[in-house]
Amino acid sequence: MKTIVLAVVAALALGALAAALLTGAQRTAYQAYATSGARVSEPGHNLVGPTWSGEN
Amino acid sequence: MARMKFLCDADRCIECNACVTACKNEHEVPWGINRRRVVTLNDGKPGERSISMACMHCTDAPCAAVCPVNCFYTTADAVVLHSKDLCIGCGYCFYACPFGAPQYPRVGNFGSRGKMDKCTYCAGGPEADLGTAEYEKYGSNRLAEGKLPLCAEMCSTKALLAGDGEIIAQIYKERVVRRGYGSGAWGWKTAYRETVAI
Amino acid sequence: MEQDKKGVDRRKFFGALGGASGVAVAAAVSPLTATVAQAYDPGSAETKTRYRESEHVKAFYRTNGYETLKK
Amino acid sequence: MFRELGRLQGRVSIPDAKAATLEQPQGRDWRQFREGWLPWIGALAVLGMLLALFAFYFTKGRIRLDHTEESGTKIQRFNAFERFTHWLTASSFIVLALTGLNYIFGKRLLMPLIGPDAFATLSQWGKYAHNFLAWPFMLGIIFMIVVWLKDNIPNRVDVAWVKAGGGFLGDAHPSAYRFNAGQKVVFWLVMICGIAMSVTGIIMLFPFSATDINGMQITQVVHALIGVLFIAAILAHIYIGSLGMEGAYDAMGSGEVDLAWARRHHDLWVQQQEAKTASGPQIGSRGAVPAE
Repeated sequence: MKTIVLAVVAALALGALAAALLTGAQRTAYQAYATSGARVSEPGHNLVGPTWSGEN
Repeated sequence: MARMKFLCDADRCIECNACVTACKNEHEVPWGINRRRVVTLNDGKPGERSISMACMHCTDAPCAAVCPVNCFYTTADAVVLHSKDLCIGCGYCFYACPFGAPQYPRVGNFGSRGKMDKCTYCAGGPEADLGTAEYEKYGSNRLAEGKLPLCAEMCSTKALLAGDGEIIAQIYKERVVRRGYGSGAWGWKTAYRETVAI
Repeated sequence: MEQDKKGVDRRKFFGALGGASGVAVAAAVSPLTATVAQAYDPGSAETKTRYRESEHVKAFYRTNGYETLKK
Repeated sequence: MFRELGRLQGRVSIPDAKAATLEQPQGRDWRQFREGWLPWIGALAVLGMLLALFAFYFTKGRIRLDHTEESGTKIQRFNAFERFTHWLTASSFIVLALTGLNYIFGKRLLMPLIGPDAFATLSQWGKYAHNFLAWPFMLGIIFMIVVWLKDNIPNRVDVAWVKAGGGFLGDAHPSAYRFNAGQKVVFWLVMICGIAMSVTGIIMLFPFSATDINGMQITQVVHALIGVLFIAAILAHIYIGSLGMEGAYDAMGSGEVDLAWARRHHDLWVQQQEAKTASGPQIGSRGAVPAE
């Protein structure tokens, strides 16, 4: 039983780690689709709502 | 009842990308998200054609069918809209869409790519018409103002037509008859399953 | 003895599970047939027609079909 | 015109390669798969397996433990790391299976019950769980290769085991080493399906980095089809490991099994272990306990 709990905890921890790493490595569309000629700063919060945190 | 459609007269489109720019400006679309784009076929070769493409607002829309949370709905104008509150950003609509219309604010991993954004036919979203909440999520609602999508309204060569499908098809047919040629209404068979007699 | 008792409990549990899966079959089969695009209904206020043939829109049709449109 | 035949690829002035596809009618084929075929295949596989197990349980019942003089003596079958590997993979698999099925059946079964808003929130979290718990699952698959591959190479004993019907048909108990042919089938099934799911999953986790739109569609089809078959197969594995066979759960629960059970199901393995330890520490660590 101890092993099962340990495995579930480990699965959750690894999932959280994957979430942190993948979300950290995430690129936004304005970074991905800008050329060197474009000066893209903060693209604004429009179309995702002012409360959009940059997540989800 | 009027059925909204887009029609790009490829014999007139000069790839000026003004429709793209107008769309971006009208709805304050962030960089990297292209609700409308101009694709050039046979670039630099004989028979080159440029087509301005966005969401075609299909009859029996594939995006709406495959959505795992059913976030799409069709208005009485046959405009296909979606709710960003329900969207989970799974990307299935992009797989199903024949025209590549859905866009995502983040591109790297599937897990956190954000809410899908696409052409609204300048008709906003499920929030109250012409409100701030609607504008912030979906852009302006020109249809509610008694106007048509800006991309079509400001097209300098009158290549991009929008509005009642029957009227714009009529305009296009008469153009083709008059000038004696036409490369067809791009995407109409895929989007509307109708035979355009040209 | 104790194991026999357990077996009966489990059998009941499994029977219930079987019944539940039968219900699931019935529930699953009916929506499976619908393949036409369907979606949620945000309410009549949101799906109402917004397009009107205003002067603005008429001007658009006129200028786009000015050579040809007989209207 | 040629536009109905296939995909139209052009050139765009924006640095987004997938925007250069003007039209891809294959999207409609993919839709036909996802909305037409997949729900049926998934429902048939999962419900068919449940019904088969249900029928098996009522015709054959549980496979019982023989009570012999050795009942009550324990032998270690899986060590702590093996059990950890199993449960790491199993717990993430269960979440992956449920959230995966949610993509297919959620809007058909769950959404009418809880409403679109609650369902969207649930699916959003389900999506996160599916994406991020895929990583512990993949790690578990790698661990499984390390710890169990050597015991799962098919050999001649397996042929005899299959010929005897694995003990399911009739009362015979054919010989087996550490894993019998049925367990080897489960192992290789998990390996093949798990690796296929991992590869297609990684391709989909990083959309369009490896392939284009039609490649993404094919990847999704493969992922979904193997997924539902995998789920159906694992249902059988869960059944036989818990309800279907008395004593089987102990192997993964506590890691120790009854010596009588082990002798009956894995006689050659017990012989190996006895030879290895010469009735040493592995067997009878708790001493003989009278049979119940």
